[in-house]
Amino acid sequence: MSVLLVALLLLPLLGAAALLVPGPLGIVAVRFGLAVSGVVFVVAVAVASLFDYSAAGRVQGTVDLPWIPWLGVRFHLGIDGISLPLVVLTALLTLLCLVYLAGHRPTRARELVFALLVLELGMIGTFLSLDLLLFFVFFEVVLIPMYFVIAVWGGEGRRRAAYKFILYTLLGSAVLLVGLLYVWAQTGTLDMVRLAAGHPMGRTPQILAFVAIGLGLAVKTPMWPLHTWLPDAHTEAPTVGSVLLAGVLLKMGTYGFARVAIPILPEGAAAVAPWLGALAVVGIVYGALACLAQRDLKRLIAYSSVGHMGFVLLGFATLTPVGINAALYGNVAHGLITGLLFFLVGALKERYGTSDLDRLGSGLLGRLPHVASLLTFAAVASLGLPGLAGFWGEMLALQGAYAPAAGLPRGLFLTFMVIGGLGAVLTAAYFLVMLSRLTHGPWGGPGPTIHDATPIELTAWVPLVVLILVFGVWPSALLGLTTPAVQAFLGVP
Amino acid sequence: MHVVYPAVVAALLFSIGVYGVLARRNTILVLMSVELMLNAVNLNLVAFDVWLRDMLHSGQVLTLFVIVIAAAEVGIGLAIVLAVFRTRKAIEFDRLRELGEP
Amino acid sequence: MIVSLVVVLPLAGAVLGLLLSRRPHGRGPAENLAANKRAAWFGVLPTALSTALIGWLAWENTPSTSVLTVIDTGGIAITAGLEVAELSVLTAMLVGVVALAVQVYSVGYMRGESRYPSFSAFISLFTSAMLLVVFAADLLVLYVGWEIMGLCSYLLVGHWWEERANSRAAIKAFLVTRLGDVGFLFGIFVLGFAAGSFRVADILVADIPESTLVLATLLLLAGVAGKSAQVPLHTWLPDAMAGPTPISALIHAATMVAAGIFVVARLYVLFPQPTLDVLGVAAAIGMLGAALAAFAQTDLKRVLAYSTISQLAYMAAALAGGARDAAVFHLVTHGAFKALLFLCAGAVIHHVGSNLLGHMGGLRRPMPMTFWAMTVGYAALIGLPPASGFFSKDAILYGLERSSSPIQLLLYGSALLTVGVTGAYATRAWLMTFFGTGKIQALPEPAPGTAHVFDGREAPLSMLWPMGVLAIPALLLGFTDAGEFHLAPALTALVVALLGAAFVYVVWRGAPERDPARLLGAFRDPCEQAFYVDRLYAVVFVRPVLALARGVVRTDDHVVDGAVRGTGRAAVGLSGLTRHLQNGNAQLYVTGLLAGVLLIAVGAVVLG
Amino acid sequence: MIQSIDYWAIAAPLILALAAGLVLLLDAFLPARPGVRAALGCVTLAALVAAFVVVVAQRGVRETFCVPSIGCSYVVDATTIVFAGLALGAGAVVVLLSMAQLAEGDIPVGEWYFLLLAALAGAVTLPASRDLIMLVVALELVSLPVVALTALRRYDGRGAEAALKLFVVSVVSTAVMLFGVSLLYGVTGAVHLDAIAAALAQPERPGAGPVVAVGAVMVVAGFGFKIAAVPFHFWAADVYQGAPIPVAALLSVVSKAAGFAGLILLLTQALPSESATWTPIVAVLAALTMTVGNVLALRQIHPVRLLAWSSVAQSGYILAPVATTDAQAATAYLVFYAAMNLTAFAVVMAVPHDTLDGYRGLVSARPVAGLALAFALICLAGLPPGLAGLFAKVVVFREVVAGGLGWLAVVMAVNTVIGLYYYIAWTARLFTPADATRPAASGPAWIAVGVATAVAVGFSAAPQFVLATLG
Repeated sequence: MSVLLVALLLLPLLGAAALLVPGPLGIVAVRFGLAVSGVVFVVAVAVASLFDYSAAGRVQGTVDLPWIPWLGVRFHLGIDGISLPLVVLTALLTLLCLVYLAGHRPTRARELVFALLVLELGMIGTFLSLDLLLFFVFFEVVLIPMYFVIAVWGGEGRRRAAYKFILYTLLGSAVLLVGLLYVWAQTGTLDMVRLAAGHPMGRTPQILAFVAIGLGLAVKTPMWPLHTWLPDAHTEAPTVGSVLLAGVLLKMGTYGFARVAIPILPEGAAAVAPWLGALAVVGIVYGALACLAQRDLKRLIAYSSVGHMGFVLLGFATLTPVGINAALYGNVAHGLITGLLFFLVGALKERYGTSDLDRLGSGLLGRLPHVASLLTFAAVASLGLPGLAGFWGEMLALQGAYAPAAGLPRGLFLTFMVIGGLGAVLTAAYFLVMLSRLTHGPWGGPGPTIHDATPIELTAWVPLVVLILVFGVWPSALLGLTTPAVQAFLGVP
Repeated sequence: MHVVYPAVVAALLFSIGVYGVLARRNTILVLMSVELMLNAVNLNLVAFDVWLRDMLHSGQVLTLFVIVIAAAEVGIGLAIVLAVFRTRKAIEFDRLRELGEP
Repeated sequence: MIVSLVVVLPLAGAVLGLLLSRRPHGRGPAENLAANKRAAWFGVLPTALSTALIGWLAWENTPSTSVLTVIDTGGIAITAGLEVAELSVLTAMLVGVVALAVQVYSVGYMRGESRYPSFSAFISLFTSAMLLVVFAADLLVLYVGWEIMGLCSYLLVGHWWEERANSRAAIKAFLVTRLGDVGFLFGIFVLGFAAGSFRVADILVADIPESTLVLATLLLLAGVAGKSAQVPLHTWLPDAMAGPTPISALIHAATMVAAGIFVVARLYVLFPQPTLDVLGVAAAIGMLGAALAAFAQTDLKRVLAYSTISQLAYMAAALAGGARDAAVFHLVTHGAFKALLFLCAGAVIHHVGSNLLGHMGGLRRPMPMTFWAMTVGYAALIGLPPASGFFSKDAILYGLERSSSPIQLLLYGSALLTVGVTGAYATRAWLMTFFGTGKIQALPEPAPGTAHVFDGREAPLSMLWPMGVLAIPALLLGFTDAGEFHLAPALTALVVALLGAAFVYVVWRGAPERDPARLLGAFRDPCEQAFYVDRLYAVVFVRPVLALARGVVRTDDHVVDGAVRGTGRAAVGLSGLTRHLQNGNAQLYVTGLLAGVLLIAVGAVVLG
Repeated sequence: MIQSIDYWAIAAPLILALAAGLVLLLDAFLPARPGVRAALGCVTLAALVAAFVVVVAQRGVRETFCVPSIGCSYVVDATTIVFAGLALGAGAVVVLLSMAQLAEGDIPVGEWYFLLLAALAGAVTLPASRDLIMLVVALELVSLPVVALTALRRYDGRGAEAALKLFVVSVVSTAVMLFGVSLLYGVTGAVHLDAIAAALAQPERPGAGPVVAVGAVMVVAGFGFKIAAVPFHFWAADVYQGAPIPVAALLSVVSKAAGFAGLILLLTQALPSESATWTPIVAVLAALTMTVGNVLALRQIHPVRLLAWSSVAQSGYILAPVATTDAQAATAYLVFYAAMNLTAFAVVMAVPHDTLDGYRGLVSARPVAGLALAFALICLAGLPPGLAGLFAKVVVFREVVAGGLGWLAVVMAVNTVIGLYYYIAWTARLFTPADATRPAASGPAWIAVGVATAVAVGFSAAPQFVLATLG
């Protein structure tokens, strides 16, 4: 198992390195990338199959090699119930992105595939690492490739958006580094597993560390006041960039809460939870309202991510097994649904050259029946319809908020629950308004020959649809994985 | 004689040197005031050496080195002033602004 | 085992209808026809099978529960299971019959429509969701079915989405019910955490303190009000008439709107008196207001929609008064005859090509079958003796007369008044449709939003059969529950109803071509606008939210984003400032240097 | 009493000094043909390599020029080896760069290599000196030749102006430093660093506190000028732009390393008892240096000027851990910084342009130079593909956070973001597609680029070897 984990990291690295070598690979870059990400996905599935589901709480397949003794950094990898779904999600989304690319001749394909493979390396590394600094290194590996994906292949205002993205996220990760090193200065060890087991830090250092680490992760999640980089980054990013940015990069922030912040700093988490909950709930309503008045489709979906991540953070703020399960479930569900949404919107943008709602016209169901019906399916899944993946994340988060952990103010969390519920209604409102403005309405008969979804696009999208349905109908697929791990670090029987 | 007298004289000499560096426009005069500062240091060192009755006389040893350093600096300083004069036909110290911030 | 088959069959039909009906892909007329035929089979067959199975369950009549899995969410577990009880089988039978009737009816109604496959698939999906609600053993599984029904109503009301109004009506329907559902979800949480499990059986038996019960049931009422279009959240139902008539018949007459009443009946033991009073007051107001509104409507379908609101309020009043069985009995009979009325209305609209009563008249002769079916429906609605409505209304009035609830007088009084007004609006609609002079003139090709015109003949056979099938229970259902038939309340109700009907007949007889609604005089317009409740909601809720949304976008751009951009500009500004110190004058550099040394020396001495 | 001299200990500076003399003589007697220029370069390089081998071969602590009761003036220990190795390595790259520079013919070859070797000899002796006199002399030995080097190009107005500025500021700060030394000597009566520390440890001298404080500050000012810390940073941009690029590289790496070595020796060995006074001052200086360096670098268009302000900012990062009295982190960062900065200077030398836009599309036109520069800039910014930069920053952050200077860590975080802006702005230009014609660079510059990049990539791939040598 541990060999497979190392393979998960080595393959993208070797793939990217091979692309760097000037040579014939440039022409078949996309196919080469497809092959590499395919193999990585197969390895991820192999890891999932070899995973011992009965002991999902325990870290499995650990690799523990000394890397920089002077700094005390160890190359410590491992996978458990929390990180397994995210690793498989990352491998899947990267594969689907490259499948999508195979259908579209991107310019400078070699550099784009190089960036995607390095992105995949960074993402999978973040989910696998069990050493604080190794987590930080992989957390930052993602920055440069995503910057170039936005800055080179993006829309008109791409340069400004790319700058804002990389500077904002770097500030976040710099503060995160300060937090991590503060934990290290207090405890003397960088090993997450040992830190999560015993809590040697006092209460106020824990609060300080949680605030620093929380801020760093909140920028990436994004939490409400620190979210302004997301809409710009999404509006300008190319389809593939948006899918990975929304599908996985946001998950690294929330995964940080589940892996680093809450298990290692429980008292800090308990002290800061009400504030985290408040900001999360504001994020839900704020995101929903911002979407209601949005003119651009990609910005709308970016703000919807702010809303959904609000629910995930609310789940974390409750500090109960139900809440954190909800957060992790919402994480994976949001990755699938928003990934599909951005694929569809990207397809629309490539066909019509714009993602502005007014210029896209109406009656899409008549013009592009397949794309429009998939868009309706994704929108409905995103507004949290039961029977689809989005519902369980939100419902369990509200249920967690109804009965938060012992030390937390019950009345406050009840108001969070009510506001979150209203936020869900607003979410339904803006998605339906978007659907009615875009897919419904007159469409004036068969227009110029804009081709509907091509087979390649469908092969990229159908797996996501199937997974959304599977996780909607059969939630214990994921909950069975995360519950033991969450109960393990929350110490709740 | 108490050590404070030479120390005060050295400090005064040093201040005059500093004034010279800041106020004079001609580079050569700036160099001369720097020499003044270095000599103030020598005075200070020798005074402390005598006052401490240092067996190693490190004060005086350092004074010798300072004198050598001062000589070297004057040599290079004047050479550079010559180079500046040859290219710019003027050696006003505060006129040389070509390399300022754009 | 059979019960899970009952639920899964329509779902399978829906999935197959959506995916496989259009093989090979193409939009030409030939492919459309083949696709419609295949979709019809995928729609009708599973529903028929499912109804048959329900029939067998009813005949077998043994309560049983079958649990699929228990989902452990870290907190309170959710049991995905189904439970067969006497009440649920009765309601399921209603759902099955009406759904089958509607599926057959819409084959004819939607002939030649290119999007029929998705239409019939969504109806099957709706049927399976409703059956899931009926047979759910766990409140959260019930909630899942509850929400999927809301989605299906959105998809089906917005079937003719070319017309912006239909799309807006669909959104309104979904959002108002969704608002109610949020309250419903919170109610489930309160109950679940108080009883320690979400299973209905455990909750019914758990001892929960009175105060939490009141809170939980009030929250549940929000969901019920939303789904069953009770007073505060009833505004979406009349607009939902924008959908095709079969949909109105199935969803907005018999099944979905009845789900709310079904849930109250199912958890009736949990409802303490204060909640029932609230329900009673809302029902009383709703009953009378909707009836008056129905009297003033010009559109036939909106008349029936308001009539549904009034009849549902009737059942709610029965529940508030403690007569649970009467309410359930009326639920079933109402489902039957209201679905019948809607199907007949569909046929009439099909015939005339417009929904407005003004365009109808003298249809007695061209459409005899529809005329007799609609007459039976109206008879049941008013409560004339042979029809089932007479018996179920009598049971409710008897229950209300003897109910021990503190607001008994209000309930009984408004019930009697409503019977009178129901008689009035039913007769008015009946007379204006079938009697008086015929007004058939060649109408232009109808806007896509209205039904298609037939050339004067009676509705096709595939539409008449379901009407016939539904007419039978509308007539005979009353006799099945022969039980306690009480002469006194029945007679009073009959007299009041006939009084209302006769009054309208007299007014109509005077001037057949003028609308009897002029009877209301000054009250006509408020009644037609349903007392301006819609406009009130728009002003109080919709417009402020949209304004807030625009405000949020502006602040997000200027304040939050401005702060971020501001830091960037501040950094560049700072660099502009420090630039002046770097103007190339070496003397300035040395001054800076010595000043720095002086500053640090003073700092060191002061600090040290 | 005759002092015994341990020739093995002073072997490295001795080789450099002799080589300097040899080069001067060779230049005098050999005819001025192009072949001779290359030969002199090779001789210098050979001397550097020999000195490097000697330095690396030295194990354990070797002391010489010792006074029996007080202490030794010249001590070679682990940090000295690292600093000397760093200076010699950087010197080798500078020699390669200067071979390309000298090819232009307007610089006298012999004098150039002589001054270069003299400066390197000073840079190697300074980390080993343990008394104030040797410290001062070594510092002057590093500063004056560099001033001369800056002015060596004939008929170059900008070079002369830069040299003059550098000279005046250097001489003034030396004067200030000497005055500080005299005060310290006056108060403690000793010149050896450990003797001074012992003298300052006994608190019996009344009223000596302020004098020691002022003396210490003035001595720190001397080193502050060398590392271009805030109040002493004004000269940096002008001199880097005016001087020839190899000299700018020399200034930004070798003289900075020497400045830090002196500062660390002074603060950690001579004034440990006064740490209560100088730690906050050094912390504030570090914060100011980074901020000013980064902020001013934001608006630069000229590549060398941008690298100048970036090196000022980087010295701010290096200064920060010195404020926590543990200098190993500073040394580690310095080593990484040297490799990254030299790569950047090497590429700027190989592909000279006056504006950043000149570098547009360098990756497509000259892949090796483009990727090397991009890698160096990303390392300087401290982002993952440049692991060397990242771990350097992590080491410094760790020291600052462990030392309890939370506010300084936050200031550093903000500064890394500001810094990232102009690094990424330049890197982005490298990757934008544009096909401007490229002036061809001469051979040695490419070798310099190759060597520097290899060292930087080596540090990124395996940072633990560097950190392990620090012990």
